[in-house]
Amino acid sequence: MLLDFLHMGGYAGYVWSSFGLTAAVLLINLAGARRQFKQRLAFVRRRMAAGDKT
Amino acid sequence: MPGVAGTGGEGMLGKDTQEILIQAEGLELWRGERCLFRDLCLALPEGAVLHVSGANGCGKTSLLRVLCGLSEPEEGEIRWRGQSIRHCREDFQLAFAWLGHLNGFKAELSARENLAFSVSLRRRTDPEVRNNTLDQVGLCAVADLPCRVLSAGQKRRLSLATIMLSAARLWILDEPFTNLDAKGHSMISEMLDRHCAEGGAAIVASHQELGVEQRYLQHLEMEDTG
Amino acid sequence: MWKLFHQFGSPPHFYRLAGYLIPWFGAAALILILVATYGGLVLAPADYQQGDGFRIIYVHVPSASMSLFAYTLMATAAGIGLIWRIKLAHAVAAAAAPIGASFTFLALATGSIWGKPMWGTWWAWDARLTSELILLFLFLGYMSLRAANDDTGKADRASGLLAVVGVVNVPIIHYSVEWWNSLHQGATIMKLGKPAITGDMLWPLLMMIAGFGCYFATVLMIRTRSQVLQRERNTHWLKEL
Amino acid sequence: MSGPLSGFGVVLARDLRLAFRRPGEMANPLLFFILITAIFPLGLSPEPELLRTVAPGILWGAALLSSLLALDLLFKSDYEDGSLEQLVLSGHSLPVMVLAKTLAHWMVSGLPLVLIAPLLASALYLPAEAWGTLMLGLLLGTPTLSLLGAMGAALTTGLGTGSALLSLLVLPLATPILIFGARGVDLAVQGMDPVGPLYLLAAILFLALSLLPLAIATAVRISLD
Repeated sequence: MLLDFLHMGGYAGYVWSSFGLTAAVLLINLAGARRQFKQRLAFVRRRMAAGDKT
Repeated sequence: MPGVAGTGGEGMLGKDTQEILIQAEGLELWRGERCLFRDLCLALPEGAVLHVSGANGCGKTSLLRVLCGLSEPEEGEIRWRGQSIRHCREDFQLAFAWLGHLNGFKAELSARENLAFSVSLRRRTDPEVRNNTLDQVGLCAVADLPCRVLSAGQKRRLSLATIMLSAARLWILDEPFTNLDAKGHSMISEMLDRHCAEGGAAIVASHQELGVEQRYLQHLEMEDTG
Repeated sequence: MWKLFHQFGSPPHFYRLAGYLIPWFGAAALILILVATYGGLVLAPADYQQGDGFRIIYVHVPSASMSLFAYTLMATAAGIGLIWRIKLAHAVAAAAAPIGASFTFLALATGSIWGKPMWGTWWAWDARLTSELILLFLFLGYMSLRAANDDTGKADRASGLLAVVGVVNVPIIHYSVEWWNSLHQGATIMKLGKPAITGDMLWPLLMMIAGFGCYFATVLMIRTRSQVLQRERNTHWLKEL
Repeated sequence: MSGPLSGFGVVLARDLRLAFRRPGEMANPLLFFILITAIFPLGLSPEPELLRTVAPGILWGAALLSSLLALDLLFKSDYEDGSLEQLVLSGHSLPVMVLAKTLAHWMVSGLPLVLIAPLLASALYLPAEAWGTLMLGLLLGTPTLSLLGAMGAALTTGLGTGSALLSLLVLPLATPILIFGARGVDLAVQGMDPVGPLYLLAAILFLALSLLPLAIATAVRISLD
């Protein structure tokens, strides 16, 4: 049963590549956003800790 | 932070009768991560010259660009004769003349054509008025040559001619003395004296002394926060 | 109303609110997308014409609609930022751009993958795909203009203006491409039309769109927070981070 | 000497005088237009039947690219010598003066394209009855291209990124003009009535004339900040 589910009526390659690509893009986007946020937060904290007069 | 300006010589007509031409409160401007100035206030009455001085990179030019509305300050309000410049942009711009680092002339056009164009943007003047102003600044001989062949000093004198003819109440000059010889220097001092005598005002950013009479002069020292 | 608008517009308030909402939206997005995927791949019957190949619709249509939604949101935020000079609005616009661009790329990629079995080629000048391609260029133009400006304030306003002008043009571009495409009549079979959608084919699609929407909100809030930190200068509330 | 249109004439006269002071620079868009149209037959084939079918696309594509070519200089020289600041601070309505500058630029770079189009159309075997539609379409389309390009130029003036970024910003927005223009000529070639696309081109032109000067003025203020 699992096999013909994976087979996707002959369109396996197209359907799974589409869903795989979608999952990849969504995850990359999420990870990139979180990493950028972490970096920016660290930078702000460092600047605050340095307490330079602004 | 640079404090309140407007200290210095008493105005000619006594403080209260003079109308405050340009007033600014709480001006704040940043360049990237650096704060150029904060809570800067100034009030300039008619018949006064505000000499803005300070080290290089302390924000003199930026302050002048903010005052004439070219740059947006982070915080703060600028009022021209009591009205915020955001609401009276047109009459504010017609009432002041701006001289920046760049002279604002097209290299292809001749001095005469350039002067005619810049003045015609502000008021209608007939040719001989323009000609004797060109004579006054010593450009009569080269008036018909394209500006690209003029020396830097001559170009600066051409922009001074535009300022003279602009009939603007407030002059905002950024380093007017650059490239000028001693004669040019004294010409500017006389111009400023005459301008104040007629009830005009000026904000001048410069490293050199303005050579203006003490009673007109006011100082604003910009601290270097670099 | 103005007080709420202003209060919500203040960066510290938004920063804390976003921090609170992000996990909730993230969880909602995850659940919706997983259930919709299950619904689309397993429960929905195969299309009589395109067989199981049509299931790509469950990723293509949501990302296409998200790409358009992202551009509109970006332009609206930029417009608010330009008119009322609210820095938070510019931060939202700056945050929405990369997400919108990736959704547009996704829509293009899944569209051409879907097109392969239908038309035999990876790319056919189908009206919707061409509009999506032009939308991608609008996003890339926005982001490269923003990157070319080093001062954040100028970058916000310059790219904001471009977005506002762009959003006025998007419908014009869309209809001109439709018109261009419909000229040579043979296009009807090639049209990437939605196959007839019935009940149990439809709900997974709607749920997937909702899931993508929640995902979009989550990543938008994360990116906006970092944009806010980049723009924020008065230090008092930054100290408690 | 206020009045909303007072700045218009002065700026237009100055810009035209400036353009005629350097005729060489003026010819660039025209030469570029001829060059591109000459390249395609070399790339394709001299066979009249093929050229006739692709002629509308080539002519309109070449017109689009050559009108963008000269645009990134529109504000650059004024930005670098400081006269842009003087214009912004002159007290006159900036959108009107910016419109004057764009009109001057169009008269120098867009109008010649319209005049020379029939010559190139004949080189591509385009039938004579389509020339009218081609010229009318270009007459309605090139001003919009100049306005869109002027906004792109104003946005990228201070950045020194040259015309690459300008084209990336403007071309996507210019696609409807290319589509309606080329399709109009195509319909004319097939003997059908091309009035539909021409009306649409005119509609886009009036939309651009009314909204874009405001956007260009804002863009100039932003890049001068």
